[in-house]
Amino acid sequence: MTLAWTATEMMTVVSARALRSSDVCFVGIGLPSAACNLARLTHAPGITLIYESGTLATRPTVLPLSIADGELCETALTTVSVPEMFRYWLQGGRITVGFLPGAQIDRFANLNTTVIGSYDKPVTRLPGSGGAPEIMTHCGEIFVTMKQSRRSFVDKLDFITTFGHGEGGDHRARLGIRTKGPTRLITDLCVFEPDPETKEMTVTSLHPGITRREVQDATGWPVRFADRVEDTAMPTESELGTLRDLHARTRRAQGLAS
Amino acid sequence: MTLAWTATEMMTVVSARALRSSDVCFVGIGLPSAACNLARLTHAPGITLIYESGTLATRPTVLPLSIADGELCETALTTVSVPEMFRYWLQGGRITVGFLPGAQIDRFANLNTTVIGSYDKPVTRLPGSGGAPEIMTHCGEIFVTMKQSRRSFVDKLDFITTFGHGEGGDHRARLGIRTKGPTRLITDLCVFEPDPETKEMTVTSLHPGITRREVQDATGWPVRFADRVEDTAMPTESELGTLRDLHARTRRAQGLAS
Amino acid sequence: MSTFMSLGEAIASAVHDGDSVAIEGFTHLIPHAAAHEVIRQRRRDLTLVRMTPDIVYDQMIGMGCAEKLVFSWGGNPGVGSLHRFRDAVERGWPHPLTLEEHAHAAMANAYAAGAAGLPFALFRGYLGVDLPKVNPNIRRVTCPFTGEELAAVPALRPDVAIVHAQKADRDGNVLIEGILGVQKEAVLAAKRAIVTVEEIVDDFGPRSPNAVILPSWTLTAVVEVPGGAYPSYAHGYYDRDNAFYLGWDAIARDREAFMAWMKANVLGQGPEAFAAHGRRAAA
Amino acid sequence: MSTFMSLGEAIASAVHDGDSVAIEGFTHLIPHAAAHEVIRQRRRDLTLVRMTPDIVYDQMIGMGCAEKLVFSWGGNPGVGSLHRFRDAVERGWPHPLTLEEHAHAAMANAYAAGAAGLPFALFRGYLGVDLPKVNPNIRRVTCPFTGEELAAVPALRPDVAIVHAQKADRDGNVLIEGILGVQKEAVLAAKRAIVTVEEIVDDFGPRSPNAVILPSWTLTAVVEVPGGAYPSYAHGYYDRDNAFYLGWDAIARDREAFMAWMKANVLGQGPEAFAAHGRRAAA
Repeated sequence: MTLAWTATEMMTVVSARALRSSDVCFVGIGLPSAACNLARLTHAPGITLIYESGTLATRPTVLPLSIADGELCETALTTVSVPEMFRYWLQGGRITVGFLPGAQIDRFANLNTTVIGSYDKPVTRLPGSGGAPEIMTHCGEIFVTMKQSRRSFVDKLDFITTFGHGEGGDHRARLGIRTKGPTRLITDLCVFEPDPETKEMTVTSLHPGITRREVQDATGWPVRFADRVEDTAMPTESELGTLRDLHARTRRAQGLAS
Repeated sequence: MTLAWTATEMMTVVSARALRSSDVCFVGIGLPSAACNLARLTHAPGITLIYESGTLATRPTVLPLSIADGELCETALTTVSVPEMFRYWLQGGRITVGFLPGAQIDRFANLNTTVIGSYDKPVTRLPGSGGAPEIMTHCGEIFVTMKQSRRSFVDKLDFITTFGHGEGGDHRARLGIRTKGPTRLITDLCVFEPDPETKEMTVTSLHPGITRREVQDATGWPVRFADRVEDTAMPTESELGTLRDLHARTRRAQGLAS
Repeated sequence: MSTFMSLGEAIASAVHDGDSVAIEGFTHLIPHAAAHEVIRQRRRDLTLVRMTPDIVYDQMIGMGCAEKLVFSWGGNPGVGSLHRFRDAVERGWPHPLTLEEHAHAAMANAYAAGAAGLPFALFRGYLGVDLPKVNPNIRRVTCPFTGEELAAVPALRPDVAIVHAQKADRDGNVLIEGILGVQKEAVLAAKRAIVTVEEIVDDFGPRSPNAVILPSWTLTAVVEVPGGAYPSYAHGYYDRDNAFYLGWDAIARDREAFMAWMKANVLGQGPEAFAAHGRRAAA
Repeated sequence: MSTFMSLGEAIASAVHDGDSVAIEGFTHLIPHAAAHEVIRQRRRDLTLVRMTPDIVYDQMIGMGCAEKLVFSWGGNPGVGSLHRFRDAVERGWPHPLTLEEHAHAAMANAYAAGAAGLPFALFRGYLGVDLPKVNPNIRRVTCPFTGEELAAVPALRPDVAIVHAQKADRDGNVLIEGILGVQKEAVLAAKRAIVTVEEIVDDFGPRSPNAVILPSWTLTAVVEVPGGAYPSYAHGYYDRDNAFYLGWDAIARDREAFMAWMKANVLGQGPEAFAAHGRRAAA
């Protein structure tokens, strides 16, 4: 079988499908932004998109390059200050789902976006926390999207930037966190969901043509598979078409080759 | 000598004179509002007027009946929310002078606007604190305006709603308050200022035709007079004319008999 | 997600006996029509929350709706006392009223803390005053960096917030302009929120990119009630009826005059009576 | 009270070696022209404060202006790393950079606390993460009502804030529209504030009654610098030059390419070079 889509398109489509029209979504730049807008343009027309730059209920016609492109503000219901965004909207508990990426992730979906190596003498200095620690705490649930590799799916994080399920089990509850945390980890190979008890991220769906062995080879810990692993449905023509149109519009708007 | 002005006009004019064009003034309704706008229309055209309803740099053409009449918003530079007003503008230390009234005052210019009698079984329930406690703490200095009587100028307050100079001396500093507190108490009879050491309110100026005896008779504590007591200058024709025009405009705008 | 409904339905479904209810408005946009509907529906044992209880709370207290008042300044703005409030506090008529009393800074910060999902509000205040002696909900926290003691009050989290605004669009988003008070914070702090509006429009049209808008998904019910803020005012629609406020003093001073006025103007009326005041301003 | 002056005068009088400087902007309205003037005037040992250090801070770090960085996300938005920032942290070039690192929620609340005159900011956050282990300015306070432990960080009180906005009026008041970021809070939190604007107008004209305006008496200097936010953007004036951000990656990767670019485009230029980008948008 010939793959008629890229790994990134697969991740985007699967992410989009997880969203509901009733969701109020805290959108990050890049793949999450593409997924959220794909959902809005397909099965979830009523979805409310919020970017941390303060834009409430925005409906961009092209994807923003940055978290605060003019397009986001011009198509928003309104735009609030960043302190208000973090206080009244995020911490206030008004967001149902947030998207987060990571440079490193562990089996409990804790994330590192701070340093590779030691904090004081890093091999690679990454951008840092941004909004992630509190997005993870305050959104109703979190979808994490990352491409899999042994470099990024690690047994132990170099730095816990963002607390997912911690050490697993009831760790979130013990810290007084009442939201669900990471409920899906969507990769280029498969979908993980937390085990109901241990909270270890467990493969529940394999993308078309992907084997368990390929998932394990790209993961730095012994991967757990659910008792029943689904086959991820292939991207539909409509999903791929809408997504590609969105990217083409975006490239044209940015003055880049289409 | 025939008094060509009312006691309220005298208080208003004296209050207005105490304001500078560079002041940023937190304005209360009633006499303070009249005084601040009189100052703006006479010697202090650059004065910045702020009402606790959120109106910044407002220039009403008529006096508001309430703290949030439409006129205040329509003539303001902009209008912010009440939480922002109390946080960024008042507590933020951006106001140079505030006006406060009281139902009762003591010799250290502490104020009561809560109850006459006991708190649990009041003889008279007054409106309460409003913004006064924090206005008194956060403005650079405070002018108190009240008509004098033994009922209101009392030896001991029934309730300390608003802390002026407390028990006097360095009491404000001991509580960590860095602003000056009440620097003038302007009444229908005279002007009090705090003694530099004890902070007891001390008469520094007598209004035209008023005797020390009259001041003492209207005060519930033994009044201290400064070593040198000035004669308050009479209201000028210009001051009275401007003030009366302002009140006449206000009455016409409210649909009341001029 | 907000739902358009009648005022009667909105109050019946969202306001229950014993609820804490914040009917807010800082002189501007006070939801008189909605408060009258609460009175007509005979709600009891309410905890009324408001920075500046004025005529509508005087009416609700006088009609026996309130068991408790959480407030920071209770008066008829620019006029004087609230006589029904005083009668309840001073003489227990129609029944005693429990007070939880604050200063404005505390209430404003407490609403903001509620909107922000925090358990308490932090501010510099209540120094040297007596209110902390009679209100156990005023406490202190110490700054972990400077050692300074600051004031703390619990976040306000009313069961219901009721506010009035200028416009809703067809999706149930609400635009509010002018003197904003603590309305946005009250709505975001409350479990349920009812907004009455002057008019429902297809689209808000050209506006500031930073317009103050309450998105539909923060609201429980949106009700079109033209004139619903009268005798307070709606910026861009109608002015404050200052004469009404001056006249209220005499009505509220006397229990019988008050009851007669309430019968004639509230119990025997509906929200449509406000429409006469809801004219659109020329500007 | 703000004073109109040239950019050179404003920076010379308000920004001193060793100051803490917040040059803010959340992708929108980033004061590139003002930052370049700070570089040209060879300021040293600055503590740079910003939620989202991007290209201008990369430039200032690379040119040796900064001794310390207080930040919560350092990257080229939508593109990738800040190579000058990484070079300073990973290899100490041109000299080591001290970091005080936070999350966005902490920085946003810390600016708001600074604007509000509070010694610290309170929020629910930093749960279960490693940042408190490397930043002693992250502490805990206990809610005196519920016992919940909340995060506390010191208020931000920079010596100078520098922001860019759309318009100033003749009195030196400044109007800012669109994505607001933390600019208002940064200005109100700072001891001194410089604002560059696209244009000075006689009067702001018709506007929302709740327009976001920084009154003149909160500002130290107002400077007209058309295009001064380029390659970021000014809502209503010009768009973001995304291609510049993409192109910066290659320039900043290489120390020599970086230095050559800075000589040609910053050291050898003045603020007037930005005017070409400052066209008024058709809308």
